[in-house]
Amino acid sequence: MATAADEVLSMYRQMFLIRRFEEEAARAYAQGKIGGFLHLYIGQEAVAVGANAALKPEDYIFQTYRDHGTAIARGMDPKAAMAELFGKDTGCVRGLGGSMHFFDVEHNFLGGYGIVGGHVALAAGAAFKSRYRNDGRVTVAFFGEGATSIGGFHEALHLAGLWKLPLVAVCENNNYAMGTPLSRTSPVEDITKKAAGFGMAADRFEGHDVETVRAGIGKAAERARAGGGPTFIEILTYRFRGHSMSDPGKYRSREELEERKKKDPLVVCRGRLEAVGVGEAQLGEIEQSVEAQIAEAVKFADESPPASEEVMRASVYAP
Amino acid sequence: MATAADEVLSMYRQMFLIRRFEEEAARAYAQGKIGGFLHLYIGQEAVAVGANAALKPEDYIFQTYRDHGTAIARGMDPKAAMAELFGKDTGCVRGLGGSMHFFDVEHNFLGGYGIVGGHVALAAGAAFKSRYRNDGRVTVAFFGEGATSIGGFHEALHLAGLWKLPLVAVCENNNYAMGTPLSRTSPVEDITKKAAGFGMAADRFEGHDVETVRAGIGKAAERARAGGGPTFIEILTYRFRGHSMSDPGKYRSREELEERKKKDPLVVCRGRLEAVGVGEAQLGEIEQSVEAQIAEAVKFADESPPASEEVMRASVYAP
Amino acid sequence: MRTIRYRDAVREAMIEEMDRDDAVVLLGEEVGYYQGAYKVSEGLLDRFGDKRVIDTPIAEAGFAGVGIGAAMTGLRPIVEFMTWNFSFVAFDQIVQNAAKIYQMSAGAVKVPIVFRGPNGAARQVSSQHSHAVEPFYTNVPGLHVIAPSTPRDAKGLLKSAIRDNNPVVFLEGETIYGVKGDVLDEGEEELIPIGKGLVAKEGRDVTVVAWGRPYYTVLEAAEKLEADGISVELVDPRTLRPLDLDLIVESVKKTNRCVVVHEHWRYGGPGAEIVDGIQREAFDYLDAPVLRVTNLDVPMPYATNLEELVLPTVDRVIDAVKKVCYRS
Amino acid sequence: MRTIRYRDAVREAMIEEMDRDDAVVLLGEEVGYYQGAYKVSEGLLDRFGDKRVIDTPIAEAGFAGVGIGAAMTGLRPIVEFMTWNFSFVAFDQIVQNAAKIYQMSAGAVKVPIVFRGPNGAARQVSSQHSHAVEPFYTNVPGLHVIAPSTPRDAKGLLKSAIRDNNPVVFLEGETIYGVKGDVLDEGEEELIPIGKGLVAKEGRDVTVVAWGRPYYTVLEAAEKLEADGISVELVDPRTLRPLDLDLIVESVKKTNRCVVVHEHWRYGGPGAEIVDGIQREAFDYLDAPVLRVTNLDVPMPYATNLEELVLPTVDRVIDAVKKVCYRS
Ligand SMILES: Cc1ncc(C[n+]2csc(CCOP(=O)(O)OP(=O)(O)O)c2C)c(N)n1
Ligand SMILES: Cc1ncc(C[n+]2csc(CCOP(=O)(O)OP(=O)(O)O)c2C)c(N)n1
Ligand SMILES: [Mg+2]
Ligand SMILES: [Mg+2]
Repeated sequence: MATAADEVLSMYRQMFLIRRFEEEAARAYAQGKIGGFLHLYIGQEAVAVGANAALKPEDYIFQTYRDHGTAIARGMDPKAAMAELFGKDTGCVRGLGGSMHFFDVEHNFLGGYGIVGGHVALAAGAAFKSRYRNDGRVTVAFFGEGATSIGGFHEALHLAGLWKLPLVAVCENNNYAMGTPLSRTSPVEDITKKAAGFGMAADRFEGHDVETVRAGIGKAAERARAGGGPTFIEILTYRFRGHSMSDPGKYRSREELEERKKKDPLVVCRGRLEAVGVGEAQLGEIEQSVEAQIAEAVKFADESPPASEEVMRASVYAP
Repeated sequence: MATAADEVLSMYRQMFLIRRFEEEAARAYAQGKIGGFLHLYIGQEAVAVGANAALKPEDYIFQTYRDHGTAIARGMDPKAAMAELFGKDTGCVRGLGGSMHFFDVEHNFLGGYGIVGGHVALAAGAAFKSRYRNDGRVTVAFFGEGATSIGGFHEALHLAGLWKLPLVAVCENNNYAMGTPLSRTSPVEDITKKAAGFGMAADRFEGHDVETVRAGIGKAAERARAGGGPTFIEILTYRFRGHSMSDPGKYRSREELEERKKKDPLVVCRGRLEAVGVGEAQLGEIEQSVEAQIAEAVKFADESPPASEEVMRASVYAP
Repeated sequence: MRTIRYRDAVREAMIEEMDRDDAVVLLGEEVGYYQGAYKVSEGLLDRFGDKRVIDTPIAEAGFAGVGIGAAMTGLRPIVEFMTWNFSFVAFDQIVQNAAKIYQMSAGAVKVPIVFRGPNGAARQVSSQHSHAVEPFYTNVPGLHVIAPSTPRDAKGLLKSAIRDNNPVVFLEGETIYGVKGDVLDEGEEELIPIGKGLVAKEGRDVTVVAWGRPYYTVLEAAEKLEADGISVELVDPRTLRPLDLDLIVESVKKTNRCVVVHEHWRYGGPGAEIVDGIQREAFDYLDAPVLRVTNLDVPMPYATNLEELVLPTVDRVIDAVKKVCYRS
Repeated sequence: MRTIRYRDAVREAMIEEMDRDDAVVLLGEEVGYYQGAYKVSEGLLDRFGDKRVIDTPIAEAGFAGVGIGAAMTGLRPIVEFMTWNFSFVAFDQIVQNAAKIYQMSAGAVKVPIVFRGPNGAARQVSSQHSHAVEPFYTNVPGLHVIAPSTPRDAKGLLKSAIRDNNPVVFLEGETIYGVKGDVLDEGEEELIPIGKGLVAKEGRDVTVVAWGRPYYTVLEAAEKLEADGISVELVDPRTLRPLDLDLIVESVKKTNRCVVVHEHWRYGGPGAEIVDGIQREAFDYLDAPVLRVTNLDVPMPYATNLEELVLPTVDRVIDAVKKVCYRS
């Protein structure tokens, strides 16, 4: 049985893997190997990794277009992830979706979605199925704080609250919707205030400590699994990069960014590990193995065949 | 200057006028003179009349398809209202709209709308204009409790709360959305719980006493006019007839209905008037004049020419 | 054979499929305790219980999305829109999610869901409640769009739709719910294939294409035209996407003339798509331009006298048919 | 004359109209402080302040509805959809309210509002972000639908749209925002009438109808075709609703051949509507069936190699033109 330290260590590895994946994706984007929109998860790694650690493999996850981190935390092979960004046939969705639309049924990662708020009801639907089949699964829906203004968010949580669905609704509040801070998009600064209107349990905590996230999501997942209904969770986090690659991020100061970087989830976690005696050597080893994995992923993506027309044509209607 | 009694008396007259209008509409529907959907306001009269009494003529009102009472309280001529139901050219919208779509620009009654929740944002838009023009007007949006589950309601109030618009959002909670009681459509029994998520002031009271309604709406209207932003008001009311003419109302017991009829806003108001010494004679006189008005309205509608094709064709695009 | 109403045919299809597969559930406003706003789901709550027949709040986007998510994870939901007018608040869910997820998952996840309810004008329900929505949904790859005209087709096609592994837009009609027609006897099962049209009435002189309520308008017009010696062949596509263009073209190649009659507004939609296909595939066979009889291009008015002007009428169909036959 | 980019032409139109009428306001996501997701509204916040240039939360149905309500009561809002893909969550507001209220008030209340933003595919933004929405909005009476191809038309038509008393759906294009073109000099005003098309290039042998991004694809194809001795006349409808069918028919009566090129999915829409009109109005003039070159009937894929297959290409245009000319 894994010790507490081992668990944290493996979470650190996942976060580091996501961080490095995103950095390489940014580089590849600059090289023109990746097109379209690319939304990086850098700064928010502890949310995806902590959440995944609190869930079972059979639980369902739905995410927004900012989906690489969650998919990788869930277990998606970085090779399939990078190949998708490169638009290759070996990508997680055969090059049809790209950055915004990762999908991995094997790991119950049920998609990255591009319409703000539009996927929350889908997650409620998966939870509806679980209640109907009594299959003991929990569904987690991730969305940004920017989604809390839209009707899709309201209707999905209204139904989840009414029907007591096994759903954990996680608002990744990174304080910005593209260039707009929460203060200019929401009448309430504490988003959990909306939970009362859904008759839902609520929780709110900072998201830079992967263990805090794991504990918070864990509590909500347990409640859902035990038939206690849905929970609304607001996680205070931050993205270190722009909204997408095309965003210069003029709307925030360098100071603000530097300040928030002091809470870099990787730094925090690494410090925690060193404190409990995990040595530089062991950490370095892990980081080296991640570097190798990333290098391999890029090589794999580079060398993979392009997306296929037959697959495209065969993916419109199911037999 | 009108005494308190005079004011109540004129509100009683309005409520009685609405009641009798609706009863005659029901009869005409049975006679086949009215088609389509017909949603009666019987039982809720105190809401429309009390609200109107608390507002200025220049204030805007938006209502659902259950709109006769509010339009008449606002000052629409019963002749134009009945003619509209009869599909005549003399109707308030020339026979184009029917029961669900009354409209009366002269009295700033900006329409009855058929899509649940869809008109709340329009009301927020009128309030947006008032704030932009600083014209001191208040906008009141009426909607049923059934509308509180839909996204249009959420987005409109989210924006109104964020922008502190001079809006009074009035939920006429008659406990039923067609055949479904609130308990099966909302995770919260106290709908004002949703107001917290909109950063909005809230109020909640019973709607069978026209004076209570006038006072409650008045407070919110003052707040809005003074720049204090929007208010969410839940008014507990009840409809004595079915959802529409085609509804047998099997979903509620005769006992429940009889119980609620004890709070008939007309009976309550009439009792109040008698208590302050308004005599049977005076009340009888008023009721007679209303009967005459209604008879005249029906006659007018009967004798009016049918809706016109030219008007229909000219009402698609504005010059 | 038995004669039943369209409404009952839709109900029978749901009952048979729910009996046969417990993955099938029905979600919608008033479908349960109220027995359906148009009594289509009458008796289903008693038969299947409130775990499978679910009354929803007024939140079309929400419960459509819930249906889609449930379909992604193994159920086969039937989502009823009280009328299709209310699907507009769920438009994003149908177009962006239901129609796309099979592609977004590269074929890994199917979305077997049926969206159904009455389409088009009822009687005097005016502008916001009288939409014929064919043009909006037929444009979208990933969706099937079915618009049965008769009880038999409604039953056989709804059963196929429920078993189909793709999202289906199923268009019924408030004004034809009461129409009676033959269906197979109890116990005899019929699955009508999606994408296959039907020659509803054979004729020699002109092909008329129609579905839904106008189907009956055309039958009435056809009788009168026979009296004038004009023989009408009525082709009912039954499914609008995918469209059985071959069947239509085949008929036109025989009659050399065609009129398309539909309730949706004239700009675009199946009406225009059918004309486009005919002029392309039967160009050398056409003796006259293909004409269309459609709703007038106005929001539906309330008054009966005006509503009758707006909808395709028997007279307008007769005029159009005579015109393509160069008769009058 | 000056040469400016499409995006600047749109901005100039907004600035000029906002200068002239303080009832004009701009609402949308990131239109203010961020200067517009595609920099179309760059500088407007500084110039007009945050009372008239309003950043909205992500609530398209909400702020579209707010715009409509404001238009009903005297303002002339411009509502920007960051892209038209996001208009689907506001579909009900546009179809049920914006398009209907003039009728619902029997002409007493006008709804002068412009909904604008980029339409169609950008580059590799895949299935949910690549919709060409013409088919959805052109079907609806009460709406005007404008899709300018050039900077000059974008400026002149947007100015007309803002002054028009009806709701206007104004379709721009992310991939053509950078296109340069001539517009009148500062101070010289041009209002291009809604509903009038343009012969963008005269030709003898075949009429090609195109707007938006495909307009440029056709120009490129036309050059290559000249080399093969085929002279293309390019007709740009500019406004899709109301459609300038007369201009198209006039051209076809001259060339006797026509190809319609568009980005929206093939089923229905303006593409099919135009074909319907031509076969009806120019039946005796057509030497070949009218053909269409459209997006393939699939959700837009991410990979470039596939996206290029899906969009109308120069080669597919050339093939279609040769086909209607019976050449190859
Ligand atoms: C309905 C809709 N409107 C607008 C957009 C454009 N858009 C994409 S991401 C985004 C900001 C979302 O911010 P948030 O929800 O906080 O998520 P984050 O990007 O911060 O993770 C916007 C406006 C969209 N995708 N969908
Ligand atoms: C979006 C939408 N969905 C469904 C309907 C059908 N419908 C009309 S009224 C109604 C019930 C509304 O109840 P409530 O909001 O409580 O208002 P009330 O009728 O009680 O005044 C429903 C479901 C509709 N008009 N709009
Ligand atoms: Mg955010
Ligand atoms: Mg109610």
